[in-house]
Amino acid sequence: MTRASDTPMTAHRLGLIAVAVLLAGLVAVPVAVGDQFVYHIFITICIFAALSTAWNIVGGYAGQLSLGHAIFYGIGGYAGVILVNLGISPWIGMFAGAAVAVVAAIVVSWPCFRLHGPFFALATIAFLEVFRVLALHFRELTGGATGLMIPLKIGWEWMVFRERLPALLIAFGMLLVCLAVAWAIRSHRLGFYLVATRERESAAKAAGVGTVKVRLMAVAVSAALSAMVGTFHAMYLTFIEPESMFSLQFSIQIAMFALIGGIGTVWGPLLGAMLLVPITEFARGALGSEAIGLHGFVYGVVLMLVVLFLPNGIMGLVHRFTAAPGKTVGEQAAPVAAAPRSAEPREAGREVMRVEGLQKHFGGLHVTNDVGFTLREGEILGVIGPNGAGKTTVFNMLSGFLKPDEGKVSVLSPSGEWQQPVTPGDFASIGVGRTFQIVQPFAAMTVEENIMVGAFHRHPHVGDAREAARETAHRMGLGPYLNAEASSLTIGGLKRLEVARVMAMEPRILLLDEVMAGINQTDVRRAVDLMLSIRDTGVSIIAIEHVMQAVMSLSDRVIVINSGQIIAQGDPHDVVRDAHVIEAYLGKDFTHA
Amino acid sequence: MDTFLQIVANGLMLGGLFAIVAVGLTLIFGIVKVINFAHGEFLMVGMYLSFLLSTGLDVHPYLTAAAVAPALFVLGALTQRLLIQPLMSARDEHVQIFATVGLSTALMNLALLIFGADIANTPAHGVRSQVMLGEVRILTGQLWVLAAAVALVIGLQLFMKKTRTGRAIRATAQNRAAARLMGINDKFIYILTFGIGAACVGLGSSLIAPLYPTSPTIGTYFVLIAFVCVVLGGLGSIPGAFFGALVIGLVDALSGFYIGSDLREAVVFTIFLLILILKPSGLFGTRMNLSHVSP
Amino acid sequence: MLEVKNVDAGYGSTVILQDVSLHVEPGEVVTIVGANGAGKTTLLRTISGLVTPRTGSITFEGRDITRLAAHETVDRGVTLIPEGRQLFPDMTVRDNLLMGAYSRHARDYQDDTLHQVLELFPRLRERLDQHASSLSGGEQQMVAIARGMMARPKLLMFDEPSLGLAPIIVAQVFEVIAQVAATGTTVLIVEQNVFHTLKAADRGYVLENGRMVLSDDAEALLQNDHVRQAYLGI
Amino acid sequence: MKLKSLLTATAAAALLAGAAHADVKFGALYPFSGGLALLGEESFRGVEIAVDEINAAGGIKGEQIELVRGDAVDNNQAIGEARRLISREGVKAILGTYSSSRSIAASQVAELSGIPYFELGAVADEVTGRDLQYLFRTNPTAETMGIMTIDMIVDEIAPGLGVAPEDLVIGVIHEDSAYGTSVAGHQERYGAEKGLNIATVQGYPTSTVDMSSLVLDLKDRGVNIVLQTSYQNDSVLFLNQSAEAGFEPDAIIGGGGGYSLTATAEAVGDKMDGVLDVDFTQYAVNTEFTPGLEDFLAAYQAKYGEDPRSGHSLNNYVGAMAVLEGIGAGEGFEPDQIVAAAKAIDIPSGATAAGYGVHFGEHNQNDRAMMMGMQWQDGKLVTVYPRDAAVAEFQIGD
Repeated sequence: MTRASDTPMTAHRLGLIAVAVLLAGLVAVPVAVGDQFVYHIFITICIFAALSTAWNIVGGYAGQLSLGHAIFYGIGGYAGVILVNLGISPWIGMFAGAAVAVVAAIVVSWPCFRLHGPFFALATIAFLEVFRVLALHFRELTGGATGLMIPLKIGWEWMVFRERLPALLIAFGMLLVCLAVAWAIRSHRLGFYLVATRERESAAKAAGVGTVKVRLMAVAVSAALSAMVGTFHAMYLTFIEPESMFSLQFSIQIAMFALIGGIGTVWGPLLGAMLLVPITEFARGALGSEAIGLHGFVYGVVLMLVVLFLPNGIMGLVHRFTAAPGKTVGEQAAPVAAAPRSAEPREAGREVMRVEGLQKHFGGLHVTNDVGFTLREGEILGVIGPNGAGKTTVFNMLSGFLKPDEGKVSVLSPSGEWQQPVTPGDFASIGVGRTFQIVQPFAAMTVEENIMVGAFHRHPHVGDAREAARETAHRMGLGPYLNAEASSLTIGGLKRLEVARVMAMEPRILLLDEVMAGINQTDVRRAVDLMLSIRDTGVSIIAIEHVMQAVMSLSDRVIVINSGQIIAQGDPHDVVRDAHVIEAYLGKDFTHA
Repeated sequence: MDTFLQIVANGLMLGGLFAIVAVGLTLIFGIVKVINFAHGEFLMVGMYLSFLLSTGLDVHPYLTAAAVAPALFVLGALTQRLLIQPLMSARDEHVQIFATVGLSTALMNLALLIFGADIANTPAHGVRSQVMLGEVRILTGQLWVLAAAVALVIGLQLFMKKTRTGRAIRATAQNRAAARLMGINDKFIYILTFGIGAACVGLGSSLIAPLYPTSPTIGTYFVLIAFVCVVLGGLGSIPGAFFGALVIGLVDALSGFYIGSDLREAVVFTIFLLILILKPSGLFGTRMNLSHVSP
Repeated sequence: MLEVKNVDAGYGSTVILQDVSLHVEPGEVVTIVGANGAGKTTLLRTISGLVTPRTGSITFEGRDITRLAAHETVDRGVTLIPEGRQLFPDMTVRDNLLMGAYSRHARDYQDDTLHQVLELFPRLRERLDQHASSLSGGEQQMVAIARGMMARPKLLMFDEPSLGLAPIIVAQVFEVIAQVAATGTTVLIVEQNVFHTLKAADRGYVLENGRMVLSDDAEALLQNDHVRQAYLGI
Repeated sequence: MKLKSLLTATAAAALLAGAAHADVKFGALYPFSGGLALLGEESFRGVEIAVDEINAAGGIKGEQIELVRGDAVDNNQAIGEARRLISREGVKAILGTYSSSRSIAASQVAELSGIPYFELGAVADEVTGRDLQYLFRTNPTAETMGIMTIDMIVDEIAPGLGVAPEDLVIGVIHEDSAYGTSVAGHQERYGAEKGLNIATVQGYPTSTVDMSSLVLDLKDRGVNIVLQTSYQNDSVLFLNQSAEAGFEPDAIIGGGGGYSLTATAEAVGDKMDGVLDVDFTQYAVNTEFTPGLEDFLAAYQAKYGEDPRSGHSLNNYVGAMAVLEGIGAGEGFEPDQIVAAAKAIDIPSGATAAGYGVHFGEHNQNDRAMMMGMQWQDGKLVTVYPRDAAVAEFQIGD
């Protein structure tokens, strides 16, 4: 245990030292060499690394492949140059540019969030083309195709210098800012939420993540940073034109540095730019004058080879060599036995959820027909019914994932008022947590991080959330696997992780969708005990189950759904004797068995 | 009125041109589910092949299709086998996009290396002569392109509906796992589809070559427009891509005249964005293949 | 006929099946029962070649099929009717059925097989030109079974054939399975509906948590205490 | 620490290696790769021939000239290469650049470093419009081109057609990059000054595949003189689609680019006949007005084994000759000495191979630079304007 946690710590520290050395080198090398051209290369590295790092917040963390990021870079550049020509310092201009870029980012991204993968990429390309054409068209503002120049006013105030060091320092400073922001996002709640949203949007919603909101925040931050770098680069170039500021080629390049470095990692874009910019420059020098097109050809071929043989980028390679020897997660420990059930008969609590007349149609199919029931505080309500009877559909309506055609779901808020939540976020914040029948782990996160996504709901600070997540993990028997990737768990482990994530939200009403399925008999018994102990803390539970043994011993009441209708409800032992239930659920012949 | 009719005719002809490029793209995009950024470069390669063959052998460029389409089929099949297939299982679908971007860059620069930046002229062999429909003038070459696009769409539809292989392609697109259980070799189907998509653009390039001067960058303009047509028509729908292309051709021609030729691209891409955002299944969309769009 | 020996399998780094063995003899109806997530579907996917086992071997009619791709397994005469039907929604019923006869050994008999299959499912004859997605759940399951039979399988595997169907339809499905078995086709069924499937089967296996825990005659399993308690709720 | 010293050593070695032979170094900054490479390379050849000629004659101030190439493939790269030439190679001045935007970006660097920059080929007004101390331009500009086009209409075309200039309906179309936009802007402005009727000014993307709507628009407006500033692909498209739409203006005047290239003429066939063109001096010109042109052609043939692909090499040659000889006549190679020498250059019109003289006036722009008016006659681009450089008569009207 100590060794396992030691190794990554050391590797982590070594990694930080390596990054610090690399960053120091970005300034030290040009200063030591003292050559203008070397300065230029290193300034270019800083600029690309900064842009790529900013891109990575959207393209990597949020997983939205933007190929139009030059929009924001261009806006920053134009804002800076236009304002300089009006006599306003670029130090102010860059914030103006950032502000405009944030507005543009929200306008561009809001309608595109329904789009994923290639469609999102195409949409961003289209936006970029529109911006470029408009920049060409509105000459009064942008100077049209002939572009805009800045007056050569020298000095810090204008970001224009005769010597190169100040420009390098500014570029380096911007890179540090971008890296710091990227690092801060990744290691705080927003970063967890972004990755969770990228991995499983529905599970993130269920964990109370405002998925649209966090993505918009990511886009806004990324756009603002890109715009600020754009302002500086425009000052450095002293001349801008639509062709180079709103260039698809440039956008692709920014994304490519991140890809080659390691998409979604904090340091990947930096590594990508540090490796590729010098190679590109020298390759251009060596090959560019040999024959027209040779350099571009080699560049294209190298890009294909990198994608084929290094799909996880340099960071993937780094991880392969530094990661602790892969632990195979075999049998997971069972959940710790819960406290014995209190012998006292519990009093039926007050009502906490009212479900009235739910109707839902899919096309011509009537999947939910007039479903209504109530749930009391500290009660376990079992829901059974054949596969396809519509149980999960009901669950989706109880958690905001589906809107009922008719009927309503009311939940008693902690302050004692009846409310009717609408979105998954509403349900989460009023205290309704749910699991999914098909487990939805955030595959790229560790077990601990998975649970933290839930824990953030109550504990906005990383430390507290981590603490809460660990505690929940131990309670759920996941303690030994905190640092394992979620994808390495067995099905049983994943089921428990699913429950742990919801438990970490500290819900008042818990919706469990077949959490017992696929776990062995001993574990079922322990899981039953665990659920009872959860119930005894005052949490109300609605559980869809197939494992009859569990249903019988767990439920205070049982609802049987068949073909979208409630056909029986009441005491579990009475319900299984109900003739309708036996016929519908167990089959007619069952009675003769 | 005459001018208007002429613009409409020009738009339809332009649509035919876009269609013959877009049909292959919609196959690849819709069935293999890969954005092929190198599609424009496939067109460019085809046009250079047409140019070389028709000037070298002194034959009509249309005849070169017999060699160009199979050559492009091989290029497409190799692309799928060597570049896309190894990435099919990659966790991140982004890498496929970058792979095709790399291919596009490499092909474009290869052409620059071999042919230089100068334009190459495929002899027109009479396809630039005109047909008059009333007051409306149309190029015979453009009519042939449109006719070929219609024939291609009908031919592909028949192929997809009536042949065993065509059905296998559709089945693979609709449900890959089930298709494998039917004994369909899905990898082979993808290679085949990519090849057919590339062969379509190969056929197109032989028809386009005598109409337009060939240059290494000719594909870049076509490919973005072709994506617009494909999305407009509904991903993977062959007739959809055709009608999408006609719509875009008309929009392009009309906006070029009534709005201004510098803004026509902006108009086309704005329409594209509206479709993507409001009706991502496309104007003529079927229900299939929208796995990339969440509800 | 089919022999699965000590198979481990899973997805990515997730292990689902551990040391699973089973055998099926010609003409038998064998069932594998177990809870949701026990690994039943993975087992069928492994046999049919959609999942490649990490260790262990699978032989069919004495020939090793452990590492064959799915389409090659179909050629050998092993067909899986997948969970949730998995029809081709935008194709007609006829085209769906014809896809079933895609494999090389079934192609040449396509028309004959279609005729035979339609004898077995007369309802489908009226539906031949409808899109598969327009059918009811029960009809879709019939199409899925018919499509499976179009491959002229020697071994036909069913994954949860009763899933999402009304009880009366479930009964029909099992009748059809019995008819299929009567034609001499060997049948392997995976089901949650333990009672029905054990009634229909000759032998059964119980899969729990990725491991085989029981194997016996179907009758015996129905009387088994563990089975009765865990799966029948009595 | 090790890495740093290693890098320093490598950089120093490179510096030494570069500095080994040459007596005096000049930078040649052109787009050698990427989309502009064809004419970038062509421009560079002119400079190369000029340097060969000067070196053969003993160099300048007794020293041989070495050209160091820099590849200005995009703006950021232009800046980087300018820095490399200045700091690593220690060039005394930079010659370039063909592309206006690269020139603007790179010359800012030179200005800040205090190194003279001689522009020999880029036409945008902004190059000299910035009033830089160390930047000089020998070649004619977009403004020259715009003015010349309009003058040609007023002086030759209108009389040739037998109508008053203000009765002509003029359509200005241009590709939408800096080049087309700025030329078109001057045509519009100067045309209005001359009282011409300019019916429309329209830009379009260079990469366009269809210009039929634009052609119809011109036809609809009754345009009879078309001014097009374009590259190759769009020149071909316009000429083809005009003919196909039955649009037959009385005159088409191209602005350099595609209109000066033989490949364009081959692409459109006899539609090119009679088309006019305003551009840098080309080769079918009255050599009495352009002394040294034949020698240049011979030198070009000898060095590259083919005929020049465009007039870019000639103009860069003329500019480089004037500048380098001017520097040779000056005090030395310090920046201020070079600037002083450049300002002293005074070559009269009709004394260079391009016909125009060299004298840096306001903003350090060569105020004697001029373009030529040309016409495609029988498959050849021949000079027709101004009259003293002409080798053929205007063919206009019937």
